Amino acid sequence: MLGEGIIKGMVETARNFLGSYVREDRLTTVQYPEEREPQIENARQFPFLVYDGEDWETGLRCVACQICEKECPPQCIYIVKSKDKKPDYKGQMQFYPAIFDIDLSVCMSCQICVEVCPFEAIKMDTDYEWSTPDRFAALLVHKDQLARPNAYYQQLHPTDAAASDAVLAQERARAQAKARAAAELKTKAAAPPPTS
Amino acid sequence: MVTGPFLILAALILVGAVAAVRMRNLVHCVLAVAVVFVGLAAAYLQLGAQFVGWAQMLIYVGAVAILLVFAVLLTRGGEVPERALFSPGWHWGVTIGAAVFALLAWAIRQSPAAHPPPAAPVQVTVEQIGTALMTHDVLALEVTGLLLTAALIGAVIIAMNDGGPQ
Amino acid sequence: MSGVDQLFVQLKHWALARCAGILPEAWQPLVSLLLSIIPLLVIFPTLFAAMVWMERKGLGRIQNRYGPNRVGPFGLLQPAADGIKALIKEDIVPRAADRVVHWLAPVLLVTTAFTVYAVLPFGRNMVVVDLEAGLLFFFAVGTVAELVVFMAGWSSRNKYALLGAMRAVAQMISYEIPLVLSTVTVVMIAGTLSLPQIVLAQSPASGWWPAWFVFTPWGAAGFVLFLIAANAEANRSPFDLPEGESEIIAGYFIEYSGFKFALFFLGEYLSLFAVSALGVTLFLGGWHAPYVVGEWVPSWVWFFLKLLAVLALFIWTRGTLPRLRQDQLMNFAWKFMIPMTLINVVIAALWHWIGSGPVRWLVCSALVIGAYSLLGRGLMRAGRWMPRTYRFAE
Amino acid sequence: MTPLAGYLLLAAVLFCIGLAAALTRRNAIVVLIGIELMLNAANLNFIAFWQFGAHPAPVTGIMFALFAIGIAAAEAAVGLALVIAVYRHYRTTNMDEINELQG
Repeated sequence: MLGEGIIKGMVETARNFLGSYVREDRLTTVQYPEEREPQIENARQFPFLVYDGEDWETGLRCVACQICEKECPPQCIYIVKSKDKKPDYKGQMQFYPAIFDIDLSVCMSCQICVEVCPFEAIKMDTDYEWSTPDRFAALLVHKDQLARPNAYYQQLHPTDAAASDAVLAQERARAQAKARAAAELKTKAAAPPPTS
Repeated sequence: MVTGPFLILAALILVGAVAAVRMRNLVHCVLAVAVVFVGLAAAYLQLGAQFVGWAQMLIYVGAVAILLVFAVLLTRGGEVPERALFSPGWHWGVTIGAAVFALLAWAIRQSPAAHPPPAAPVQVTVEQIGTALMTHDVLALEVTGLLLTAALIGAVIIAMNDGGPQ
Repeated sequence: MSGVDQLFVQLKHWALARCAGILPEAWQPLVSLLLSIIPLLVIFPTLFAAMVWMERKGLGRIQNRYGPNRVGPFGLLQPAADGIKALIKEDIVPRAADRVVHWLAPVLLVTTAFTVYAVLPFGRNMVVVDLEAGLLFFFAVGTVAELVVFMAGWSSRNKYALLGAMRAVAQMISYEIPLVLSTVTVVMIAGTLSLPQIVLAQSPASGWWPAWFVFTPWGAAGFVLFLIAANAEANRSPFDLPEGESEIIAGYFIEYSGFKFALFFLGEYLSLFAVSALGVTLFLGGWHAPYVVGEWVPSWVWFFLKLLAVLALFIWTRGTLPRLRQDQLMNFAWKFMIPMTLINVVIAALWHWIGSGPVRWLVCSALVIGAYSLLGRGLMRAGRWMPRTYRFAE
Repeated sequence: MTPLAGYLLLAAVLFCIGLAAALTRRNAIVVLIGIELMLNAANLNFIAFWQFGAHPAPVTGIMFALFAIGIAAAEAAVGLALVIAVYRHYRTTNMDEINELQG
């Protein structure tokens, strides 16, 4: 009969309307600034730089190899390599970025920089509240704003962080084993033959 | 004695009428003629014919003006024509119009019927009109209804697309 | 009781008496008219603001969200914020537009929307002018809106605006006929075109059945038909094809911005209120209570309560029904609404002719239900309103 | 000048404007507008005579005007349908170009 569907629909909307006053699940809106939906683990917004230890300036993993700068599709990364070197987490002497800038207004959150980084130095952040009245200077973030401790990364993406920590630990172990072997070889070479 | 409201209304009607026949853009013509219709409805109200006034408004502004608008748009009249607005023999038309007006004005001046002694204004209620429509003029009403139905069907058939729904 | 009921009438008389000392005698009718009009000019824009708030809140709840709740407590100041925004926005007129007509359209729309309030009775003795042909006046002035909509659409020189205007005009003409025909039944039974008289014809009797026209078979059918036609006349969902945002952006007021856009908005809502008030007057007993017992509540309270109920119904349908297609719209008007209203006129005549008694209830109810089911079945078959099957989608 | 004469003169001017439009304009729709103006002028005369002149019954003039309005609506509908049909056929609404009957 004509009008049956209309009445059915009206009943449904009436249930929605009245139900929204008594049942929480009839309201799907999250009142944003006061409450937020929890982010899923794989969420990604903009990149940040990981550092180990307490001090971000000495602990920064980035060695200014500039692979990410070259790979970045919208070319939002700008790196200037340092003149001097400092030891990295393996104790190896490496360059470090004198300037490391990311233009967030250009970044498209593609994560390619993360994929290409051989040093586990750049990762994706989940922070999305970057609204600002100044869309040029305020969205051009520098090294000091980008640096985050490894603990932050571990908290953000536990699975990925564990994997990357494992890789680094393996690297470090291999480097240490190598160093130990080299040292042994050296001491062996340096020490005079016992028989002679 | 001619009163101020009448003069204002007359001016509105005449300006509207002249605009309706002189404007280049056909849509402007239709809007101007709608002004004439509204002015005439006001004139009927002024004359005490309330029912006719509102009927005029309902039928002319609500139906005829809209019909004109549709006709203008369906015949692509919304674009301003490049060529002359008036026929080659336009001065003949103007002459005939002027002559008819001269005749009518002379008749109005001469005829005693146009200058009746002041009488008490008539008042007619809607009920009287309804009663008259249903008793004395019922034949005319029926014939008008038949005519309107015939016109409706005829207009639909004339305007129907040739190769349309068959 | 009568003190509160006639509060505004007495207030007006008091003000008029104060003015009489200052102003010359000839101005008396003019001042009286002004004193009647000014409250309308205050109340209905306020109701517009309240309605916008109610509508947004209600639609929100229907769609499982909160609606505006940021500006003021419960978002109550949202209409004020919207108004200020509309006022300070830039007023853009397209270069190719017909400036005079473009400017005239919103002004005329609001003016005509306000004009129809002149004949609506808002309470006992509360009507600006008691015209003998009040109902005819209402429709006569209301038709100007069609021309205004066309003016707005055509003068914008925009294809969407013109399309929207032509859709609106075609729709308003098609639904004007059932709108008028559904009110004809009331005129037949009440025997008058004057709206206060129609309200008086529905004064509560002593019996247990209210005397409102909606509580009769023809009245119930007429009220539903009237509401549907009014909905279409007001270009509201599900009949909002002329301003379908997803199809022709905003229809005939696409090229309007700032305050002119707000005027269009205001005009649309004012005509919605007017047509709702007309429905209340014709079918829901106007300012009358259903029973004599309820008459102690002031008449204007009754009227505005009923008006709000009808408006809530409009919001509810808007939140429920999706937009029709153009052919469905026209099919519905010409194959269902107009035959149904014509049959309803015959039913009302039968009701009058049979006289009182249970026989007329039986006959008229059977006729209404029979006509409805027959026409409904025909429409569903002819209009192919069966559940749709999709060829390329699963 | 009596009020009746004023209204009659107004109607006469309106009638002549309509007549001149019907005779001179090239566009068929404006010709129809002219005819409508002439009909309206006649209606104004009916109402004016009803109000000021002598009449047999109180509602005669009103009846005339009402029926004239109804018939004018029918005339407009058929006339505009004809204009549209002619436009479909000749792709023009210019009356001077539609001269097939002249042979």
